[in-house]
This record gives sequence, C-alpha cells and structure tokens, in this order.
Amino acid sequence: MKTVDLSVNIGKLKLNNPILLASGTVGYGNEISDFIDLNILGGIITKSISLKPRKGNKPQRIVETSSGMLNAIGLANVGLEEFINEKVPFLAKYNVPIICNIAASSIEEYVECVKVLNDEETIKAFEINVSCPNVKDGGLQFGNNLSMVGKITEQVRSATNKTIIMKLSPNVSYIAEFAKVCKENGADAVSAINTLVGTAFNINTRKPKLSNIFGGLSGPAIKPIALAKVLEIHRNVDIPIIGVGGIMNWQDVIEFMIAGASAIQIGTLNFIDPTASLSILKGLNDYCIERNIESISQLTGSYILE
Amino acid sequence: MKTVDLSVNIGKLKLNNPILLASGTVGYGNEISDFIDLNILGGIITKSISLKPRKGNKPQRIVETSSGMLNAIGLANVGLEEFINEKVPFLAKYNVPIICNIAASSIEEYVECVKVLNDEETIKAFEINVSCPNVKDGGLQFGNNLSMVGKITEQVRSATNKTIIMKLSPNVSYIAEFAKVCKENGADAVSAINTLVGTAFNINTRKPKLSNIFGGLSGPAIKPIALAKVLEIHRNVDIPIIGVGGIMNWQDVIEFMIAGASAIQIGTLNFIDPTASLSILKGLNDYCIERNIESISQLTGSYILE
Amino acid sequence: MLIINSPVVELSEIQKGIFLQKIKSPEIANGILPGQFLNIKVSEGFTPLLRRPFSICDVEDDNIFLMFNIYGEGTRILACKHIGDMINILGPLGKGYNFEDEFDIAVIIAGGLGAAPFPYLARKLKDRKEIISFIGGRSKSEVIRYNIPNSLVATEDGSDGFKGNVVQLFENEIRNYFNKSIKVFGCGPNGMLKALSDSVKKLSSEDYNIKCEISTESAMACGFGICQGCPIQDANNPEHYHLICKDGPVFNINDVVL
Amino acid sequence: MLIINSPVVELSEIQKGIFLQKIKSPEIANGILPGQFLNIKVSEGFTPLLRRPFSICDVEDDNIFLMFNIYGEGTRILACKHIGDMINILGPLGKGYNFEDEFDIAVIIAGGLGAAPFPYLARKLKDRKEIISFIGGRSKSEVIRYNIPNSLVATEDGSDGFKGNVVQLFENEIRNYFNKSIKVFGCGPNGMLKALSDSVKKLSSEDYNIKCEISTESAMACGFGICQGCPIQDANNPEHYHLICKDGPVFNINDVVL
Ligand SMILES: Cc1cc2nc3c(=O)[nH]c(=O)nc-3n(C[C@H](O)[C@H](O)[C@H](O)COP(=O)(O)OP(=O)(O)OC[C@H]3O[C@@H](n4cnc5c(N)ncnc54)[C@H](O)[C@@H]3O)c2cc1C
Ligand SMILES: Cc1cc2nc3c(=O)[nH]c(=O)nc-3n(C[C@H](O)[C@H](O)[C@H](O)COP(=O)(O)OP(=O)(O)OC[C@H]3O[C@@H](n4cnc5c(N)ncnc54)[C@H](O)[C@@H]3O)c2cc1C
Ligand SMILES: Cc1cc2nc3c(=O)[nH]c(=O)nc-3n(C[C@H](O)[C@H](O)[C@H](O)COP(=O)(O)O)c2cc1C
Ligand SMILES: Cc1cc2nc3c(=O)[nH]c(=O)nc-3n(C[C@H](O)[C@H](O)[C@H](O)COP(=O)(O)O)c2cc1C
Ligand code: FES
Ligand code: FES
Repeated sequence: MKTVDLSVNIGKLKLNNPILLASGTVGYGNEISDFIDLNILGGIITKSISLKPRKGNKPQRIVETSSGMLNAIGLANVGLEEFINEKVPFLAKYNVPIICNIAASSIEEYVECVKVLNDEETIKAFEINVSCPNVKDGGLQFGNNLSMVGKITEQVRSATNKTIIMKLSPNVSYIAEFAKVCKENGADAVSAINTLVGTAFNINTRKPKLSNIFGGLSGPAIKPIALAKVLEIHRNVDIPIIGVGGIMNWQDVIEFMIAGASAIQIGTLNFIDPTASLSILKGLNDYCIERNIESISQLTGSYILE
Repeated sequence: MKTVDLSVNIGKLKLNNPILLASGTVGYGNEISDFIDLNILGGIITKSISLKPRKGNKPQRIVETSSGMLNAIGLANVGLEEFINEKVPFLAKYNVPIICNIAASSIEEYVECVKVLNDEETIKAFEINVSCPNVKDGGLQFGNNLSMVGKITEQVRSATNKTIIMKLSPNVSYIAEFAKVCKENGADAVSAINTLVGTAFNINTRKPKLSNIFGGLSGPAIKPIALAKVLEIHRNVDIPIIGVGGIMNWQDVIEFMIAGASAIQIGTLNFIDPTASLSILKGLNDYCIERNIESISQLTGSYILE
Repeated sequence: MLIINSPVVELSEIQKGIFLQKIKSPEIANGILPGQFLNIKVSEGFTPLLRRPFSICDVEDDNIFLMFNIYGEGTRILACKHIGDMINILGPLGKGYNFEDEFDIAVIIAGGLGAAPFPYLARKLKDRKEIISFIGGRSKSEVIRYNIPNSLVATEDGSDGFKGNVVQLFENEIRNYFNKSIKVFGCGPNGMLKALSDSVKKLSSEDYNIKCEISTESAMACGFGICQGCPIQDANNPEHYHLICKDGPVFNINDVVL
Repeated sequence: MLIINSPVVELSEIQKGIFLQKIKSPEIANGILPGQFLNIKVSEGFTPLLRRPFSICDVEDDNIFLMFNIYGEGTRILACKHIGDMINILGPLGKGYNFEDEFDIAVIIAGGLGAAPFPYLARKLKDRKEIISFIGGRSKSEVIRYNIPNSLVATEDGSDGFKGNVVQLFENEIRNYFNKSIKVFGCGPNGMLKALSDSVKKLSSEDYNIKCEISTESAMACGFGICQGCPIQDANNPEHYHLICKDGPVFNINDVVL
C-alpha cells in the first residue's frame, strides 16, 4: 500500500497530521484519552486558560439548535496555576503537540499567561482566544476591534518565540482584515472560526434559555460560514489558517483544506464521537491515495475558481 | 371561542397579522397563490427589484447544507418596468399589503426606484435591501458600511412618505449600530436578518459548488443568530424590528416576537411548505388564547432577562 | 399543483440499486403528464431541509410510481419507507413532454436514471405511435430497461449491447428512418443531452425530419418557480434564463444551452 | 467508558407513554452501577446533533434497560426503534448511588420519570436491605411503579394514594423509623429534590439518622466531562461548580445547591 504524508506545518510547528482538537471541546485531554490514543492526533488545544481560575456561567450553559448548539460556558477553567501543576504533567506523558489556548480580559493578562507558560516544554504553541463571545467583560470587544487584536498580537509576540496562533471571531464584517493585522504583528497563524453569537428563548417562561442570554453557535450549522471565512482569509492574506467550525467527517476536513486551511480543528464532534479522529484520519489517507496526492499539504488552498 | 387580536403595526403600516413572506422566497406572489389565499397573510414582500432587469448568476445557484441552504441567485429579477406592468396588477387583486423590496448598486438607483414606485397604490411600503451578500458590485459593501446605510436611508426617506424598512445584513460586528443609523435617518423599521455569507466546495472537482463562489445561508441553521441580532437591536435601539431567519413554525414566530420582533418573515420555509402560514396563524392564535394574551403585539420584546 | 400526503403501497428493487415506489395518490395520478415531476418531502421534520424532485415514472389507475437510486441522504430515507408510510408530495410540477403533436415515430433516449420518465410516456404513446427506444449506461448494471418498449442498449464498456454511447447508437439506427417524421424524447446526464443536441442538429442539417424534447435537471429549492434557483440558459436570448422547474424540466432541445 | 453499538432486543410500553427498551449489551451490562447513565446517539446522522442521556434503569444478564417517555425529537426517534436496530451507546457515565455504606433501611423516593434508576438499585439492594419506596406523580397516570418494591404512592391531585407531594408522604411515614439508620435515594424533578433537601435537613435536625443521595439532571453536550456544560453549584464552595455528568449525576444532597 502506498503511504501518504499527512504531516502539515503551521509556521515552524510541524504536526503529524492536520487534525487538532479544538479548545473547549476536549478539556485538558484526560477524559478523551479514555477513548483514543492522543498520540494519533496532530495536536491538542487545551481549554482556554486564564490567569486566575474562572467559575464560569450559571446553568443553563448548553442549548441544542438545528444542526448546532449554543454554549455559554463562560470560560470556566482551572486557572494558570492548577493548569501547570495538574494538567500539563498529564499531557506531558504524550508525544503530541500541545497548544495552549489563552483567554484574558486585558492585554497584560495575555502577556503574563504567555510568559509563565513559555517555559513549559510540553506547550508547543499558543492559541490566543480574542473571540470568545460569551464573556461579558472581554471576548466580544477584543475580537471585534481591529487595533486591539493588533496590539494583543504584538505584545504576545514579544513575550514568546513559540508559535502564536490568533483565534479569530466570525462576528465581524471582514475577517481578512483581522488576519492581516495578526500577520503584520507577528502571528504565525490564525484559527477561523470561533463560535457565532446566538440566542434562544423559552416561549413559556419568556426567558433566554442560557443564563448568559447570548451563547456561541457551533456545529454543522455553521460550516458554510466557517468555510467562507477561511476562503476569505486565504484569498487576501498570506498566513497559515487553521480551519474550524462544523467539521463532522473527513469530507469536511478536505473541504476546509481546499478552501485554504493548513490544518483543522474538531470541536463539537468530540462531544458526540470522541473517537472521530480515527475514522477521519483513515478517510484523509484514502482520499489522498485514490487521487495520488503524496502530501496532504498540497490540498491547502487548492480550490479552482474557474 | 375567544378571539385574539393578531394585528401588528410597523410604524404607520398596519398588518392584520405578523406574518410576512420574505423577499426572494415568494417571487411576485403568483405561484404561491396556487397554494394559499394571499389575503390571509400579514403582507408580502416582493423579490428584490432593480431599475433594470437582472439575469442573475449562472447555475449552480442553490446548495443544501446542514439545516440550511446557500443561495446565490444574484438578484435575478424582471426589472422595474415589467414589475409595474406585469406583476403589480396581479398583486393589486388582493387585499394584502405589498411591500416592495429594492436592490440597487448606487444610491441614485435606490432613489429612482422608490420615486417610480411611489405612485403605485398597491405598494404600501419599501424594504431596502442593502445587505444581499451575493452581488459583487453592491450588496456586501453597502450593508457593511455604516455611513452608506445612513445615506441610503436618508435619500430614500426624502423620496417617499411610505413606510421604509431597512433590511440589515448580519455580516457585521454590531448590527444595532446599523439599526441606529437607520432610525436616525428616518427609517420606520428594520428587517433582521438577511442571509449570512457562506460557501461550499465539491471535494472531487475542488470547485465551489456555487458559480458565484459565495452564497447566502438561510434556514433553521441561522435561527439562533437571527434571534441574537433581533435581541441586540431591541435592547439598543427604539425601532420596530421585523424578524427573519430560520422560522419554521409558530413556536419560532413567538420566539422572535419575545426577542423583540414586531412582525416576522417566512423565507426558506416557503420552498418546503408554501401553506405554512396557515398552521402558523393557528398556532399563534392558540398560544395567545391559552395564555390570555389579547393582542399578539404585547409579545414584542416581552423577554424576561431575570 | 397541490400538497398531499399519500401512502406507499409497494416498494420494489427492480434491479440492483434501482427502487420503484408505488404510491396511492388519485389526486396526483389524475392530473399528471409524462415528463412532469413531483417535489417530495422525504422526512417529517426538516432533515434534509429541502424537498427532492422526482420524475413521474408511471401512473396506473390511482397509483403513481417513482423510480430512484440511493444517491444521498434523501433517497436513502425514501428507500427505507415501509408500506403504509405517508409521503408528502408537492405537484404535479413543470411542463412535461408534448407527445400529441404530429410525428410518425417516437424515439426514446434514456441514459442511466434518465429512464425514469419513460414508462409513463410509453404507456401514453403505445397504442398510437411506433416507439423505438435507446437505453444507455456506463455498464450493464446501469442499464434500466424497466417498461421501456422496443429497446436497443448501448454501454460505454460494451458489457451490454452496442459498445459506445447511446447517442451514437441512436444516430446509427435512425438512418433507417430518413423519410419518417421523428420525435425524440431524451432524458439523461448532461453529457448525453449535449451529444444528443449535436446529433439532432447534424441530422436536421441532413434534412431529417426530426424534433427533440429533453428533460433537464438542476439543484432545486422550491420546484415551482419562487426561488429562482434552477436556471438554464435560453438559447435564443443571451439575457434570459429559463427556470427548469417551471418552464421545464422538458424543453425543446433547441431552446436551451446545455 | 466505551462507545458501542448494541441491538434492541425488546421494546415495551409499560404504561401509557412510558417505554422500556431492552438492549443486549454485555459490555455495558457488566460494568455499570445503579445511578450511572448512558449517553445515547438516537440516530445515525447528526440529527438531533447531541446524544441524549438516560439513566441505567435495570440490568439483567447481558441486557440493559432504558426507561423513557416521549419528550421531544430524540425520545420520539428512540421509541420508534425496531427489534434488531442498533443503538449507539456511550458509557457507563458518571458516579452512581453508593449503596454499600452502612444503613438499615433504604428509602427510594421517585418523582415521575425519576423512577428510572430504581429498578436496578432495588435489584442490587433487595436481598440485603429493607426497602421502602415512595413514588410520586402529578396524577395517577404519571406514577411509575415498575419494579420498585414496597411502594407507597402520592399524587398531587389525589387520584392515586396520598394526596400531596411525595416528600410530604415520605416525611409522614419516616416518623415510624426514628431509631433506624436511613439512607434515602432520590430522583425526580428539581422541585421535588429541593423539597427533599429541606425535609432531610429538618429530619437531621430532629436527630434522625438519615443520609441522602440524589440524582440530578442538566442539559448536557458530552456527558463525560469535556464540555463543562452541566454545572451544579457546590454547596460548600461558592466559587466552585460540580459537573453533573462527571462528579454526579448522583450527589450527597448536602453537597449541591438545588
Ligand atoms: C426534475 C427532476 C427530476 C428528477 N427525477 C429523478 C428520478 O425520477 N429519479 C431519481 O433517482 N432522481 C431524479 N432526480 C434527481 C434527484 O432529485 C436527486 O437524485 C435527489 O435529489 C438526490 O437526493 P439525495 O438526498 O439522495 O442526495 P443528496 O446528495 O443528499 O442531495 C442532493 C442535493 O443535491 C442537490 N441536487 C440535486 N440535483 C442536483 C443537480 N442536478 N445538480 C446539483 N445539485 C443537485 C439537491 O438540491 C440536494 O440538496 C430528478 C431531479 C430533477 C431536477
Ligand atoms: C443523567 C440524566 C439521566 C436521565 N435519565 C433519563 C431517563 O432514564 N429517562 C428519561 O426519559 N429521561 C432521562 N433524562 C432526561 C432525558 O435526557 C431527556 O428526556 C432527553 O434528553 C429528551 O430528549 P428529546 O430529544 O426527546 O427532547 P428535546 O426537547 O428534543 O431535547 C431535549 C433537549 O433539551 C436538553 N435538555 C435535556 N435535559 C435538560 C434539562 N434538564 N434542562 C435543560 N435542557 C435539557 C438537551 O440538551 C436536549 O438538547 C435524563 C437526563 C440526565 C441528564
Ligand atoms: C462547549 C464549547 C466550549 C468552547 N470553549 C472554547 C474556549 O474555551 N476557547 C476557545 O477558543 N474556543 C472555545 N470553543 C469554540 C471551539 O473551539 C470552536 O471554535 C467552535 O466550537 C467551532 O467549531 P465546531 O463547530 O467544530 O464546534 C468552544 C466551543 C464549544 C462548543
Ligand atoms: C433563494 C433566496 C432568495 C432570496 N432573495 C432575496 C432578495 O432578493 N432580497 C432580499 O432582501 N432577501 C432575499 N433573500 C433573503 C430572505 O428574504 C431572508 O432574509 C433569508 O432567507 C433568511 O430567512 P429564512 O432563513 O427564513 O429563509 C433570499 C433568500 C433565499 C433563500
Ligand atoms: S426550483 Fe425554485 S424556481 Fe425552480
Ligand atoms: S455534559 Fe459535558 S461536561 Fe458534563
């Protein structure tokens, strides 16, 4: 049997394959390791970490919608200290790149997190979450503000030599402008997209179903939007893109790569099938073999627009 | 049996009930009149009309997605002249408010359309489409540009005394800013939302499935997003809102009204069930009776946020 | 045009992978013509979201027949229906074949599942006209002969009948009918229709007395003219598209650009 | 924890609207404890998108039982499964009831479908402990007695047994057991659990020897701790939420804020 080179590069970060598990949909890796060998993955992106632990939003945090779900977790996380003491050692046992996602409500907090984590060998890259829409005191504002995103990128860049991935919000007019600003300020890559702002009401109580009122929409419902954002970035900015949003099978992965993604993230799908990466890897391999594609990275941005 | 007052007002426009059929999903009313009596509707919004006929995009124009569909019709329409000569006379036979949706690629074109149509008695209001995402030479730019939307509103306002509804794009950071600018420039109401920009690729040919590359996403997939936009506008701007996006049943209509909509539009659903308004009307009526709601307009913005 | 729930009364697999569904629907049966189609809601909820268009395959008393293969989600659901299950039908839709004009010989040309509309057309024609049919497929398993009379077969790989495409076969055979007036009814993949168009043009230029109507396909949302989702280029006016669902799906082959 | 496809071997409606599904799944049957739950993918595709959590209702040899009513889309699909259909199960999940600690009398308190976990718990307890059960519902039709031993019934409308809520009934009856050590196992709507919490506090303050574990519910996405979607307030630390799916669904009633 022929072999396919599934490895891809995100800037200087080399991944064995393009499959990353998305932040917030895999915790810190321990629960999902009951289902799959983490070493088969391209990488794992940990739940957004903030300087101090965050309790997160009151229940209800989850609402199912047509082919999607709203979440308003509120960035519940164990905080930097416990992350380093309790979570990193577990991840260190694996031979898989760990990307640490960071959420913060000030530029200083981002920088401090990066500085503290910079010495952790296990952590190969940072994904900077400027876009989480469900935290009242941060997320939305940063992610929708071009100059803020530029500043955060710049400051974080000067704090580390590790790979920096800026995770972009889709809740903007032109996402490519944001990708451009990230590139100009030294980011190695961008992730697109985080969730879209949505809500749902209980028509009996007239209350929002989520305690936070607004939540982030994820799942297959948003795939066409995520693909459009990836394509928009790819056509306008020369920066590696990590595609994320509604990926449910290997066909979706190929579609994202064709549209411009160098790697992809699996999010909501982890909740439904934590072993999905296994069958996706097989599907990617077979697709490439059938078409004589030697290296999957050739697919990135290989769209034909007439 | 008790009766419920289902009528609602959009500025000075009085509708017998809150159900409008959305622009582009009902043509000019003739085909759908084979299925339902148009007179039971709150109103009909005609397919976007431009000064000259538009051929529209090449096939393929439609792609189904998870709980949604992408369309890139390209504003195919018969043009102002044929609209007045062939389409309006048909609609004039009915006793239902006709709202004429206008698309244009310059402010002057908007104004000219409104001026020409202003004398048509059948037309009770204008819905100004500044947001159609699939026309390269117009749509996207206008709808995402705050000052442009302000100017269009102002100019159209000065050309007519009829009700003006500005149809807003969801592909922006803060839709409420746009609603505010519409209000300040004299619009009577806003419609929210038009479709979201999306795309899809054929993984065998690597070509976009739509000839236009990008299309507009509609259907139940976008409902949570549309609801969030309606709520955002309602909490920030005092202007009547017509809710649209993913409505599939009467429960969805109630949800939109609770979130702030004075009336709603049925779009994609018309393709699947052109008689849907009938069962929706019944559902609205029953909901109000069960809860002793005398007038459905009381529901508008009746959310309880703790 | 109406929307109606009608029960499945029989489901059979007429050959490997090709399903025939018999639905009792007097309302549709009485009003539909060959070449028209139905837009079917395959499930109760909104998954898949859109209806799926199917040609009317045949009509027998109060019953209608659909012929399909399992292509994707919608047809998979349809193939799993049990007897007694209700199917939500919107139709009859579009303009069918005109088979009442003047001609001596009816020629049916079907490629693959393009066979679907012809059992009904043949039923309508059979006591009144001579019928010659040409049925094509990539290989033997794709050739659908079901209730198409007097047929010759072409397969691309030669596993059944003539080796080559069905339009070639038609062109070879039709030379025997130079002095007859011929009406061709075509349905099949776009490639076949293009070849047919060229062939008909050529034959006409050679003074054959030949007319041709074809059934076309497109992605559709509504199926009845309100979404503008199904354009096909008008051959006579570059500024105009026909709508396949409303102006078609059957067109005179000279009226559209394939 | 594993993901497995297991066949439905029996489906019955044990009373109007209450379904019992027997699934042959030795892998799950051998590893699951009362009060744990399973996260079920009710359809093949992704509609509905998320799995649906169900308590383990009972275990018999290699078979497991689920008990449910038709609530929405997911349970409607589940109720329509035929014998032989495969169910995709993720589990066993969460922490179940601790029934091996010291106590004299096991008290089961179930409200409505809160009865679901108790056939299995009762099976595990039956030869070792005295069991008294209290079953509540709004009216007679909502009372689910299925395989819950030694039960007294309360209905809000008085149509069956004691008129009032099941916690009141429990409180009245338990007064007969002052000098016994009691362990209460509760499951039901949040209102019932709140009342139970108050009742247990009151009885404790009156020096009853009483412990209580309850099974809680929440919307869930993953069911195994990776989404953080199912918080419940820690009673001892205002800065901390437990996760119902992982730290629960069974909690000591004093450890959570209902
Ligand atoms: C007028 C007409 C008559 C038809 N008659 C028959 C028939 O008799 N028997 C039969 O088996 N099939 C027929 N088809 C094709 C049939 O509609 C498709 O096979 C069916 O929609 C597949 O649905 P699916 O859910 O199984 O596949 P999926 O791949 O899951 O869905 C098909 C999707 O592709 C889109 N689509 C459908 N056709 C096209 C196209 N030509 N180009 C691009 N996109 C498309 C649809 O909008 C749909 O969303 C006909 C089509 C038309 C337009
Ligand atoms: C640990 C646990 C054990 C359960 N055991 C059983 C059982 O044994 N038998 C039984 O009938 N039911 C049980 N349930 C409830 C069961 O999961 C729901 O009835 C089921 O999800 C309904 O799905 P549906 O698709 O029919 O309804 P739908 O209304 O279509 O969907 C239910 C939706 O509501 C959400 N949801 C589910 N529960 C809640 C909640 N408490 N609060 C807010 N939203 C919620 C879900 O995320 C889902 O998206 C249990 C729930 C949990 C958490
Ligand atoms: C429950 C949940 C929690 C999430 N938490 C985070 C987070 O902490 N940080 C972050 O950057 N993205 C977070 N995301 C967003 C995902 O990483 C991903 O961008 C998004 O869900 C879209 O991908 P999907 O459709 O494949 O889920 C979360 C998503 C979900 C559903
Ligand atoms: C096929 C199609 C054509 C449309 N054409 C127009 C149009 O011409 N003008 C316009 O303002 N909106 C147009 N829309 C947008 C709808 O009016 C509506 O805003 C959108 O579809 C969201 O509603 P829905 O999810 O209920 O369909 C179109 C939508 C569809 C699906
Ligand atoms: S399918 Fe809607 S117009 Fe033809
Ligand atoms: S349901 Fe996902 S953490 Fe509990």
